[in-house]
Formats: sequence, structure tokens, C-alpha cells
Amino acid sequence: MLGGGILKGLAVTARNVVEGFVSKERLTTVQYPEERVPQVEATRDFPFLVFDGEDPMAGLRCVACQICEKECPPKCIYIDKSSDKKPDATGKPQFYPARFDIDISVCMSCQICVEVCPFEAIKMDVEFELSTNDRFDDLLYDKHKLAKSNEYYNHVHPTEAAAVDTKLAVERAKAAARAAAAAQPKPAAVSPAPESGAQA
Amino acid sequence: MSSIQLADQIFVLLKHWLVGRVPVSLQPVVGILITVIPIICVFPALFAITTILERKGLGRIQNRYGPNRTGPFGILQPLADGVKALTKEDIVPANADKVVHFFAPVVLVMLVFLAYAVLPMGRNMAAVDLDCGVLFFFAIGSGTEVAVFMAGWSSRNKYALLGAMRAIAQMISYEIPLILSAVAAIMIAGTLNLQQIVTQQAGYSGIFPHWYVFTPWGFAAFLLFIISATAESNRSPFDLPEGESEIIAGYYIEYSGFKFALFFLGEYLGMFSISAIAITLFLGGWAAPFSFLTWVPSWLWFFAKLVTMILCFIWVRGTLPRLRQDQLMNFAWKFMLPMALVVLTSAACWRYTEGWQRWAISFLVVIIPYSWLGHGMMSNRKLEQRKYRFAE
Amino acid sequence: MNTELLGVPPDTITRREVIYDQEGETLEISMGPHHPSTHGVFRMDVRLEGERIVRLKPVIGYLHRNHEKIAEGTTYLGSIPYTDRLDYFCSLTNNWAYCMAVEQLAGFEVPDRAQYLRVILSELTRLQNHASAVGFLVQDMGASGTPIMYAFREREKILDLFEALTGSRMMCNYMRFGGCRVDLPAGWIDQLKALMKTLPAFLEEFEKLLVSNEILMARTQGVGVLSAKLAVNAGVTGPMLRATGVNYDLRKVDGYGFYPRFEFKVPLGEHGDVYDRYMIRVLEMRESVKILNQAIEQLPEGPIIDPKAKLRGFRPKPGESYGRLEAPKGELGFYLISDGSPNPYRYRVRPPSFVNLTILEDMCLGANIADAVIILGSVDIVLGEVDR
Amino acid sequence: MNLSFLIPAIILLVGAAAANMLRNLVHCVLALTLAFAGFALLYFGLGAEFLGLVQLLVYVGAVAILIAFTVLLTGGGTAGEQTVLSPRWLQGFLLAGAMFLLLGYGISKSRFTAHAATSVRSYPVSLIGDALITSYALPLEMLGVLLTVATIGGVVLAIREPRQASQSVKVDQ
Repeated sequence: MLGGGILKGLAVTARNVVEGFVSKERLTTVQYPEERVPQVEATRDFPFLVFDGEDPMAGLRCVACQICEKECPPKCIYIDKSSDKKPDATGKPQFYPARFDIDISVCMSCQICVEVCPFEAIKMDVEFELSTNDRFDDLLYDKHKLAKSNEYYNHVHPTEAAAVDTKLAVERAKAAARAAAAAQPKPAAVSPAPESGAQA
Repeated sequence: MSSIQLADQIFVLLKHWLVGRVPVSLQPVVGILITVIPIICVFPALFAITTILERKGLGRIQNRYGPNRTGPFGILQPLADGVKALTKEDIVPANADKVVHFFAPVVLVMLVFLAYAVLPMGRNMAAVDLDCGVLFFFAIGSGTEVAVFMAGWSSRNKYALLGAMRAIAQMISYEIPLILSAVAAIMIAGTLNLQQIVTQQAGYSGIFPHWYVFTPWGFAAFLLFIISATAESNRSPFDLPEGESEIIAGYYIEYSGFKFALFFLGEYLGMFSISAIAITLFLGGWAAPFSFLTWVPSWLWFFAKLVTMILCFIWVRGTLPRLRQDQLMNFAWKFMLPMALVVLTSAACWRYTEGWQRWAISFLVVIIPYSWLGHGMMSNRKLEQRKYRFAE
Repeated sequence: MNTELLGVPPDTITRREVIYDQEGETLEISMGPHHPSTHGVFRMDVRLEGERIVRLKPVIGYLHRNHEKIAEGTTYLGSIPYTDRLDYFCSLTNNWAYCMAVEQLAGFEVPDRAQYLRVILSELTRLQNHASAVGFLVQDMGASGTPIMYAFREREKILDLFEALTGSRMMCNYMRFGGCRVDLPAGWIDQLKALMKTLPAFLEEFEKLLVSNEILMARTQGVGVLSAKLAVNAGVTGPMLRATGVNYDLRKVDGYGFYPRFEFKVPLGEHGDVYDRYMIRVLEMRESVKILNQAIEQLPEGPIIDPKAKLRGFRPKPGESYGRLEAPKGELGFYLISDGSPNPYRYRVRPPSFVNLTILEDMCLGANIADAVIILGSVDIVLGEVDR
Repeated sequence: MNLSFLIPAIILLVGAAAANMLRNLVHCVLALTLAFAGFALLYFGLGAEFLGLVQLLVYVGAVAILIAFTVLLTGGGTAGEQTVLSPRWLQGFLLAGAMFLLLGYGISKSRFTAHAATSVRSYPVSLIGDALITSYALPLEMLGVLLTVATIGGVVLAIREPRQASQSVKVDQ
């Protein structure tokens, strides 16, 4: 009979109104600034640079190999390689980024940079409240703003960071063993490597 | 006078008392002012409440909270909206007919307010106790079409013109079933005076009232009236004139700021007044729904019924998609009009029969044409739920 | 496409000749690009007689972003995030189609677990795309947002799953040539199982709300009729083609991925009108739930990416390939020519929305302006894919 | 001459004059609507509520809109400004003057005039209704038939062969 389907629809909406008051399943809204949904571990938005140890600039894992700069699909990473080498967290002398800028107004959060980085130096952040007053300068992040500690990385992506740490520890132990083996004949070159390796 | 009567008549007594305070020569003017000012305060306030109610209600229907940031639970939202509307830039298109463009919302709101003159909002509470109040209401209501035409034409916008055409065609078409279904009630009541129509329904059998909606013809007439009223006040599912997804905002697409707010106000006030007429004609006006509740002041009942009607409008709006222009017209002329005539016949049968027979006869007179027409409407266009075949 | 297989004579080209009315009696309006129901920045130049459409000219290109040319200058890996942004409702099927093309080029073997994951994700994508497409369609009819909010309520749950797995709700960037990027996090399958329990109830409710609604039937039945012949000739695919009654679903025809391992049916329409397109989507959602339930049961353990697959500095040998699959909106294809360099020599997308949109005028002529809106809605376009 | 006569009379006259003299046809229609409303107010002033309301319902609600649509559909709304005096203004004036004289003569000779001052009282609507379906039943029915015939005529005039919308698309192979 004409009107039956309409009544059925009205019943559905009425049910939704009533159940919205009792069931969280129906009324799924989260009142954002006061309430927040729990952080999902895999979430990503913009990249940051991981550093080991205390000093952000000294501990950067990035060696300015510029792979991410080349692979970045929207080309939003700008790296200037340093002309000199500085010891990294493991004490090995490495190049370091004299400039490492990411224009996050261009970045599309694809995490290709993370995948291609052979040094586990760049990772995805979860911080999303990034509004600023200046859409040019404030959205061009330099290496000081990008550098975040390994502890922070462990905090936001625990599972992934643990795997990375294990992998790095294994690699560093291997490197240390190789260095030690290589250092046997020439003990002069060894000095700081084992300690900082243990530190990391 | 008992306290119940005092509560019931408090506004009437207050008015008399206030009028009695002023010199005799000023009494007619003051009397008019005291009657008019509450109307133009209360109903816009109700409009403000309805906007928040509608947004909240739609939100709840859609599993959302609705506005809840301005003030506790968002109750100050209408205030914020009002301030926004007042402070917004008033944009008039360069090509618009400026005078007509300005007067369209003014005429609309003026006419809509005029219609409130005859509404009985409680026992002895009507601004004017007009002998042909129903007719007055419809006559004033038909004037709003002029305002809509003015708005649509003066904007010099194709969407506005389309919207105005739709609106006027729709309003003229649905006025006929609207008035015809009201005629059924008028015929039984035997008067065009709204106060008298209410008093005719204010009796009780046992605890149940004699409202017209509780008779077969009255129920059908009420439904027809409400459907037509929905169309007349351009509410969903008949909101084609402003059909947001098709012609964006229809005839008020080129209005902004306070003029837009006036249109909005006019639209809602129109909805209130037509709901009030529906209440008066079929739902016993200010009469209590049960005999043991007659101690509640009559004006409270009126507003309670009004708010209930508004909630129903919101509910329907939250559920139904919109009809198309030709379907709307078909529905008006091929279903609503014949049904209104059938209801008129049914009411006549009710008038001239007695006892259980009047129930049976008037019920059958309504239900048989309804099922026939309804079936015809569906099968005519082969509307059906389809069965689908599946490929492996 | 073998047209004889479809029971349609192999026609060549369809030409259209539209007789226009005299200019004086008609009203030309421009719907869009800033129109609430053109699903993005799409414009229809409509010529009306009264409210009847006598001419409709779709105007596209407002969202053109040079996708294909950019991809020709980007590495094979770097194009994957761009494919997310084609049809931003279904980033995972876009990923899959692109990866399928690259896998054909390079000859990678996708491990079993990755195949299952791809099927699961692609069916989830189909579910959320159809739910929101149907919701938008009813929204275009003016249902003040209720169906779309219900659809989005369920879609959010699927997007939550996407986020938990891929890190992003819409721009998933999950599949890689040779497999998938990361394995399932702990508890993901349980979450999916729980969702599969509640989803049928939602579909039921959605149908109750709308399917038997007289207004919806009146608005959609017999509106925007598309004949099977015209659909096949124009290259229309997906639910739109199946609504005309042509049994053509790449999941069955090509049997790509592990689809032949699953039991599901392909709903077919009869009239080819808006109601059929709407119902086909509703029914396909039920079939997707079926596939998902089977896939959850069968999901094997194992690696998720071909060990041969090399992402960085990937240079396939010269050649060409065409990877296609049944995206929620129709046949999505990626055509690649490699010249052995790290970038494709030619990169071409066959976007289903764009091809389905080409017959918009044929469906709209003679219809009411209000119908044009829902016919457009029933095509289910995403402008990111139309304009590329 | 009291206010309740003066105000409607001014509205009526201003509306009528504007309807004649405005240069945009749609403005003229709106002015005419105003004049119709003035008429209704005059009826109210005379105590003929029912007549006034019917005037509003029919003339303002329907006839004015009808004229407005006619103007729009025949392109009058966009035809640009018209001159105030038409080329045949003299004939118009003569015709109007003749009409005025005729009406004036008729009214002055009418026997109603003597009672006009005393007859200002409102009649209940039910009396009008009774009169309409008893003593004036036949004229009422005839009016109804006339309107029906007019409606059918209008439909016949307005109906067009439905243009073959679907055939305007030719699919060649």
C-alpha cells in the first residue's frame, strides 16, 4: 500500500534517534579537542629525523645520502650534503645534512622516504595539530624542527621502533665486531666505537 | 475564579488589566499593541528554538550530536546565528531589481505575521476573533506567493527563477487539497470561526476527546492537510523550490545576511502557522487530550501540540528524499485532489449517519478509494521492489 | 572485450546527433563547478526547456593535475602514492591495479598471503565505496544527509581498519609490486571479524530505510535509462554496465588475484535505470561481505612480498603491460611502457569514472533537471579520477 | 471620511496609477497586486469580510500570479522598459472616461445609494452560504460549469503534443 515504505523509513530513523542516546555504536562522534581517539600505531602524517643520544644535531642518523630526496614523489625534501664528516652516534665519521628541509605543505605523507632510507634515519610522525600563521616559512621544516629522539620514535610507533632498534643493534654489533677485527693489527683507529655502540 | 481558571486566562486578564490602566482614548491602540507585540516576540523566539531543535534533531537522526559548542548543549547557537546574519554583508546582485529585491522578504514576513491574527492560541486567546477566520488564514497565506515571485524574479538569477516557478506552481497546486481537506472540518463544525471550531472539539466521551482526527474522515483529512501543509511551507520532502542539490537555494539564492534571515524566518513562521491551523482544525486546538488533564492551561496545550508538530516535520525531513517536480504535480492533482474530495464525501456521510454505521461508512468511503488510488499510482509507473538475477 | 561474449553485436563507433530546440524557448544554465551535487568540480552546461533537459555538455578538467605526465617522470615506486589520489575513495584498488601492471612488466610472483590481503582490502574498499556512493545518490535526491551519515558511520569503521593497517585512512599507499608493504598488525583480523558481524545489520537497516521507499522508487525507476548496447559501445563498466544486464565482472572474467577461489555471485540489473544501479551496488555490498568472510577463513601465513621485488632503483626490462581489475566503479586499468629506465616511458590510466561519464548526456536528454543530478550521482564519479 | 476608508483608497489609487505608469511590466503587475489588496481592504472597511477575503484569495493569490507568469512567459519581464504613454493613449483615455461616466451614472441612479450609509454591518458567512446553495443555486452551478469549460478550454489550448524527447537522440551505427 502506498506509504508503507515511507513508514518503514520513519521507523528506522526513529530507532536511530533512540539508540543514539544509549548506544555508543550508533553515536560514534568523538568530541575532538576534549576527547581524542586513541592513537593508532600505524598512523603517519609527516616525516621526522631520528637522532640517537642527547644532542639532536650530533646524533642524527641521517648521512645525507640524498636517496629520499631523489625518491620523494612530490620532491619536497631539500638536502645539502656537508663538506666535512662528523662522527655519528656510533662514532663513525659520516657526512651529515648541512641542510635538511621538508616542505610539509607539499609533502603528501606517502612514507616513500621512510621505505627507501637505508639508515633508518627518517620516520613518520603522528603529530597532526600543525596549524600555523605563516603558510610559507612555518611549513618549511628545517632539520632542527625535524629532529626527534629515538625515545620519541619508540613512544609513537613501539612495535616498529623495537624492530628497528633490534636490527640496528645487530648491525652495529656486527660493525663493531668487524671494526674490532679490522682494528686488531692497527689498534689506534678503534677508540670510541664500542662505548657509543653500547650506549645506543 | 479558581486558580486553574486564572492560570488558563492569565494572559487575557493581564491584557485587560494593562489596557484598563491607560486613558480611554488610547485604549484601542494600546489593546492592539498589547495583542500584537507578544505575537511578534513569541513566534520569532519559537523560530529560534526551532532552528536549534531542528539541527539537534536532524543530528540525532543522523547519529550526530548537532551543534553543541555555543553555550551549554549549544543552546546559544540561534543567538550566534542571528548575530552572524545581522553582521553579514548584504549583497545585492548588480543586475537585480533593487526595489523588488528589497521588498520581497519584507512582504513575505509581513504576510506571514498577518496570518497569526486569527490563530486561537488558548481559550479566548486570538488576536482577532474573526467570523471567517479559516478563510482569512488561507487568503493571507496565498499572498506569500507574490513575495516568492518577487524574490525569484528580482534576483535576475536563473536558479532563482526556476525556484520561484517551482515554488509558485507547488503552492498553487497544493492550496486546493489544503483548503478542501480543511473544508471537511469546516463542514462538520458548521463554522468558519476558529474559536468555535475548537470549542466544538473540546468535549469528551469518557476521557477521550472529540477531536476530528479521531474519526475516519478526520484522520484522512488531517493527513491530507499535513501533506499539503508540508508542500505549502516548502518542507522536505516537498522542498523542491529550494532543492539544495538541484537548484541550490531556489528563489533566495541571491539573498544574504539579514534578508536571508528574514526569508528563513518567514519560512518557519509559515510552517508554525499552518501547523497551528492543522492543530486547530483537527487536533482540538488548545483543548486537552484527556478529560483529566483539563486543569493544564489551554495555551500550554496549544504550544505543546505545536512543538510536537514541528518535531514531526523534523522527523520527516530527516528521513525522506525529495520528489521531482512532475511527480509532485501528479501527486497533487491525481492523488491529493481526488482524496480530498473523497474525504469530503466521507465527512458528509459522517454528518448524516448515526451510531456505528457512521464509523463503518465513513471509514470505507475513505479506505477503498485510497487503496485504489494508491495502487493505481504505483502500478501506473510500474513502481515496485525488483527482483534481481545473479550470475555465477 | 569480446562483445559477442556479451550477446551484443560487435558495433564500431556510436555517433550521436542531437536535435536542438529553437534557442528562444530554452534556458541555459551552468551547473557547477561550484554546485553542491556535482561531486566535485564538475560542470554541466545544461540547456533547459522548462525543466526538461535538451542539451547537456559535461565540462571537465578543473581538477587536472597532470597525473600521467608526472608518473612518467617519477620512479615506479614513486607513482604508487599518486595512484592513491586518482579515485580517492578507493586508493587500495588503485594501488593494486598499478602494481598488477608493474608485476606483469617485471614478472614478480605475489605470495599467497599478499594475494589474500589484496582481496580483503579490495573488497573492503568496494564496501565503503558502494556505501558512500549509495548514500551520496540519495543525498542528491535531497534526503538531508541521513543515509549518507549512516553510510559514513559504517565507512568510518572500515577506514579505521585501513588506518590500523596502512597508516592512513584514505591515501593508503599500501601495495607494492610483488606484494604488500607491511603485515597485519596484531588484532586486525579480530577487528575485521567483528566488523563482518555488524555490517549485515547495517545493510539491512539501509535497505529498510530506502529500498522500499515510494519516493525513492518514484525518483529512480525508469530514470536515466541506459541500454546495454550503448553501454557496451561506450565502454561503460562496473555496476553501471551490470545494471543494464550485461554480465561482465572482471573478477569473474579475468579471475585476477585469488578471486576464482571465492564463491560469490554477480548481481545483474534489467532496466539499466538509476534504481538498478542503486540496487546493484546494494547487492554487491552483500556479495563483498561473503567474499570477505571466506577470505578471513582461508588467510594463510607466509611472506607478504616477493623477495625478488626491488623497490628502490627498480628498472624493469623494456616492454609493455596492461594491468586491470574490477575497481568499485568499473574497470580500472594501468597501461605501462617501459624503456628500461627507472621511469615508465608511457603511463596511461583507464579511469572507470571518466569512461562511465561519457554517456551522461545520452542518459539525461529529455529528463528533468532534478534527474540529471541523480543520474550523475548514479554514475558514481570521483573527479580525481575523471580529471587525473 | 475616516482613516479606514482613506488608507485603502490611497493604496488602491496609488497601485492603480503605478500599474498604468510604471515602465517595467513586472513592476506593473506588482502594482496591480497592490491595487487588488487595496480593494480587499475597502471591502473590509465596508464590513464585507467574506468578499474581502475572497478578493485576496482569488485576486492576490491567483490572478496576480497568473498575470505575472503570463508576463514572464511572454518575455515581458525581460523586454526592457516600456514607454509611459502608449501610442494609442488617446483612445485609452476616451474609453476609460466613457466607462467612468457610465459607471457614475449607473451608481447615481441606483437605489442602493440611499441606504449605503446605514448598511455597514457584517453579515455572517453562513447566511451567504445558505443563500448561495438555496436561492442562488442555479447561478452557482452555472458558474461552476462555466469555469469547468474554461479550464478544459485552457487545457486544450495549453496541451502540446509531447515532443519525442527520447527520439531526439539518434544512435547511428
